[in-house]
Amino acid sequence: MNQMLERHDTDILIIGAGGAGLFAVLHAQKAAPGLKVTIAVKGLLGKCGCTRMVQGGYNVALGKGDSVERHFMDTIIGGKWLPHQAMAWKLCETAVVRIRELENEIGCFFDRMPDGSLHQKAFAGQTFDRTVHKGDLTGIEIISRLMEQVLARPVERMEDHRALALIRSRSGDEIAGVLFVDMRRGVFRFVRAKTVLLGTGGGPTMYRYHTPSGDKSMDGLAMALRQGLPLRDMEMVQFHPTGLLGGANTRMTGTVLEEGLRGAGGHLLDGQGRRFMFDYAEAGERATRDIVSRAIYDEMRKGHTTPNGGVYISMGHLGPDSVAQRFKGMVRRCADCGFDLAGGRVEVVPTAHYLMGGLICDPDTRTELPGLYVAGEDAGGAHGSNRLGGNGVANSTVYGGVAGDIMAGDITSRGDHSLSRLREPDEAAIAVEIARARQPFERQGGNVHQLRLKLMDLMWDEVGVLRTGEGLNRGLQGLADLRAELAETGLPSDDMVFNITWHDWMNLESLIDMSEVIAAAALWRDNSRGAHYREDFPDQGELETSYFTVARQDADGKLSVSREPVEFTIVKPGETLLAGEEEILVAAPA
Amino acid sequence: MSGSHRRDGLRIASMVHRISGLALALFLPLHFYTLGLALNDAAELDTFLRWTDNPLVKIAEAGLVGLLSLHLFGGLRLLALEFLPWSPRQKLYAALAASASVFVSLGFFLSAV
Amino acid sequence: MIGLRLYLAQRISALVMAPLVIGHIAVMIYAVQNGLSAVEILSRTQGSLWWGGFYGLFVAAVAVHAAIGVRAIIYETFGTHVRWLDPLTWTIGLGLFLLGGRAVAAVVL
Amino acid sequence: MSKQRETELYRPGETLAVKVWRGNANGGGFHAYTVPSQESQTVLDVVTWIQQNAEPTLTYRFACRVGMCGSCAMMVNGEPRWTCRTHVKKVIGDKPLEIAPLRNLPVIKDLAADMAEFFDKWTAARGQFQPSQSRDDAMAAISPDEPRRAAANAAIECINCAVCYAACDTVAANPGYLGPAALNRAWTLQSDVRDDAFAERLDAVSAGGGCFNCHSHQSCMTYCPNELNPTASIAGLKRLSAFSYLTGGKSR
Ligand SMILES: Cc1cc2nc3c(=O)[nH]c(=O)nc-3n(C[C@H](O)[C@H](O)[C@H](O)COP(=O)(O)OP(=O)(O)OC[C@H]3O[C@@H](n4cnc5c(N)ncnc54)[C@H](O)[C@@H]3O)c2cc1C
Ligand code: HEM
Ligand code: SF4
Ligand code: F3S
Ligand code: FES
Repeated sequence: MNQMLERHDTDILIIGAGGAGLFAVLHAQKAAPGLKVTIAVKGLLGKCGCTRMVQGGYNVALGKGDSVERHFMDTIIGGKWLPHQAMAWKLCETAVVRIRELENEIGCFFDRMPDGSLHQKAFAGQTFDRTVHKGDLTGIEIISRLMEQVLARPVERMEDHRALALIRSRSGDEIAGVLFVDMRRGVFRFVRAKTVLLGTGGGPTMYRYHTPSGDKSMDGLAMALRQGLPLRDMEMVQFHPTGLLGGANTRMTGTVLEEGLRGAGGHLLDGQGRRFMFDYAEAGERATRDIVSRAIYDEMRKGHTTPNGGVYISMGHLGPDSVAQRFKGMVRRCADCGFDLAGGRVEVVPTAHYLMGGLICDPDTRTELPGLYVAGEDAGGAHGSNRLGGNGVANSTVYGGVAGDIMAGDITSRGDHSLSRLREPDEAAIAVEIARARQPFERQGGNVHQLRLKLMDLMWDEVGVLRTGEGLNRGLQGLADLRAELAETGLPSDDMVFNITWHDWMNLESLIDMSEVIAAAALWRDNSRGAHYREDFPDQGELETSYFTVARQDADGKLSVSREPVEFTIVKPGETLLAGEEEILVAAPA
Repeated sequence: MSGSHRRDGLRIASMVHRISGLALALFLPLHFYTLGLALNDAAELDTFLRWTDNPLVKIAEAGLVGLLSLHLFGGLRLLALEFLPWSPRQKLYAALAASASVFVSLGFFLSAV
Repeated sequence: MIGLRLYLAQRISALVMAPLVIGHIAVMIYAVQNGLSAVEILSRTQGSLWWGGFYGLFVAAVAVHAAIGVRAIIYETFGTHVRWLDPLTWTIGLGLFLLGGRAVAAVVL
Repeated sequence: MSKQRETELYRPGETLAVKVWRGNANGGGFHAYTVPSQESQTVLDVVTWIQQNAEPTLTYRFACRVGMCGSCAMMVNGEPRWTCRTHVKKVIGDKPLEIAPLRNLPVIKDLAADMAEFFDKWTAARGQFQPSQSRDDAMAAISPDEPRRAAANAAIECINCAVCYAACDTVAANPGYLGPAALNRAWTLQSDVRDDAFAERLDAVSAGGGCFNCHSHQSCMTYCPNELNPTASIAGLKRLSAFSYLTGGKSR
């Protein structure tokens, strides 16, 4: 088997080309121009991942009455006191620099006011209008500009390369490199690196309805889990209330219909055309994401559904022309796919959007495993139990940059660690991982796609928007069955060259692994916080004794979950940094 | 690329421009040659011109004038497109160029017969 | 392959030709009404500085314009090696210029 | 196609005849499939159905599913399109639906084209911002109505899907030509007052394969799914370079 393995070396290896990965490349290169930087990505550089799909925008406190403290407090309160406070602080503080970097150095141009100053819009859950944006296509602007910068630099690109496994050094004390498959050629490649960044961007695509891009299947976290590394807050899956529902057989299903539709006065109607949101919240359709998602999910469970099993969003009463003008992009998108958003009703469902949980790291992005770093949606902590709209892309760009600086620094500083040299890998581990990836070729029959549908239904029904202990246990049992079924499922062709169905198989494997972690963590949290709602424990629990869940896999592959207390290092429940706001306003740091 | 793609009006306009330009370029040496005949002997030119009295040749000549004006008006459209502020009415202009050329060559043909 | 200079030369020569072509077509329509004859043509043009200038400029412009135009077509149709392209353009341009010049001389001198 | 024909030919619940190009750099051909037709179905869904249910080794690209990433472009009945945003009823005809890899790019396998040269040209057109300021400076105050900014804004929402690149006959005939997308991006940068590489970029876009090769065919603007107008952007570049040359700015 080893003759099929190519070997390659680099200094800094970055996995993933979203906001986190691309920023890491640019910062690493700038911090240590002499080092070789390699970026590997499952698709094409700049054309996959979720950062590109950012619509709403980018949260950053830019003065004029806003402050880093205020942004921080919004983040903590939005995250229901679960965020890692030092990480949340660094996020808010560094975003101020990062946005200027994006504008002045990378070349993004965000929307302006008529006087030429930046336009910042309101976004749910925030006490200040601080969301910088480029129309409702902010992510395209950010990723296209970052992509161009990376393409123009002497950076090694490994596109259509899927990371399969993190490989430790012989001693097992550090990371030695990463095993990939070159998807185009169907060849395994082991890349040694002094430092490795995990930037594969989470992405809860194991739900029947989900928003993230098709390449995302939580591979990064699955790889980390297999190395015994700790994942936190994994029960925290954010659902967006209005995903498009076009039936089971279209990829359009699950994609986001923007939040502004509800804000502008759109109605949510059940299958009979009845407005139901006021049964659940005084604010009606304008209630927050989590409340609306739960209400819709509840209606759906009661069977008050539309033909495809969701509810309707209806905008027509606002005047089709005015809707078509205000929501041009959304209306066009719906029209392209055969739906009349401006005048008619469009079916919607809550849809899995973002994973707050992730790999545990320090505010410098270092993980427990020397040489391994993590940034973006793969990193846990900054958002706690809920992410503010607009904090996602801020998080990936801020921490991607931090990671680039730190990784370069850790290689060049001759400090106490040994990251300045390449390490020999554990060859046995490489062989095991290759065998694992080749498993499906050893078997016959089965349909990967049908299994994926089963997984998505199971997760939606048992580990979804509203959870119970019983349901979660059923979910765990179902996952075990699915795992067994997957192990029996093979591929009809043993051609490894650009074999999408093989990758579907591996995606499914990652997703089953991570689904189990989500379900197990959800079972451990016996209260309801932020995105996590237990019908059998509807209480949010005492804030002062807030804990977060930590999941780990031991050497035998057994999963265990524990709780750790949240450390209120900056602000405690009941306190605020904003007392006497006017006096203590700290100018945004330069 | 197969058929439907080529049916777009603007794409036809560019094909027409190219073909007319090429046809003109091929015709020119002939045109210059016959005029050059006058250098030796006006009579020779006349023999040629009498040949052109043939109605078929008249039609062909009108076609040639049509090509020239097609290329001219099409060329003017392109020059305007490249050097003047953008106007979204390109298909209209292309159609205008085509119809103007029809008029010109009809005009030529009618005066010739 | 068309660069800046060729592009400019082609567009400028086109601009120069636009009024000339209109003029030429107008004269043709007028002249052809009574049937074309060598005498008729020559009586108009012979010894006329004005017509000499008119057709002289026309020939110069068309030589430049058509040579560059045909060059583009040849390049894009046959993918001809760039090395051949320059001599080819010159040949077409000079050829047209000489032939045209001869014609102008014939009808004007 | 007329609405009437559309309703005649588009019959959800029945089946759809589809031909998909399969092969690799060494060649290939069309294979026929029968796909269930449904109410909500894009061309990408058709391709997906085939891969998931009939031809597991079929290769294609997609990511965002909503017209943001520009990965899913293919030739549909001979025209370049973003398949995730093309409803089947828009392209259905009396002949089988014909799906092939994007034109003007090398094919890797089946429907997946190799986009390397497309992005190489993007870089060669100097399609990246050159900063004149750093993160330590304040952000430039630029009104959206300022004419140069308005010009940049009109052309900026490109998703680098290469649909225009596939539509352009000049790209097909002239392999060195940078193509509409790269030049369109260069134009937005020439219109960006914050950029510091105006002269270098002007050189880059007026050199060998640059903007002067464009014959204003306008297929790029006809097919751009985002309704951008690369033709106008390229014309802008032609004017900029020509003007700069005539006024002694530079030559090449
Ligand atoms: C539809 C949508 C709208 C959103 N809107 C907003 C918003 O308005 N504001 C906001 O702040 N946030 C928003 N978010 C969230 C935001 O997109 C994410 O928080 C953020 O972009 C994550 O960045 P990232 O770099 O961590 O991951 P991504 O951008 O997802 O990048 C992950 C990268 O890793 C690659 N990868 C994955 N697996 C592998 C593997 N095995 N091997 C190699 N490479 C791999 C992927 O291909 C991709 O390139 C939105 C998300 C979605 C889906
Ligand atoms: C008798 C005279 C003419 C001849 C023989 C001629 C020939 C040609 C040829 C061969 C081409 C190349 C076509 C192509 O690349 O597809 C061309 C292009 C062009 N012509 Fe002419 N032409 C003539 C007159 C004119 C006139 C009078 C105008 C304008 C007003 C004009 C405007 C243009 C333009 C703008 C192009 C460039 C199109 C492109 O980018 O390819 N031409 N011409
Ligand atoms: S200009 Fe339009 S067609 Fe061309 S790459 Fe950009 S978005 Fe696609
Ligand atoms: S189609 Fe091609 S020729 Fe120019 S106008 Fe567009 S790039
Ligand atoms: S899949 Fe992203 S544009 Fe179609």
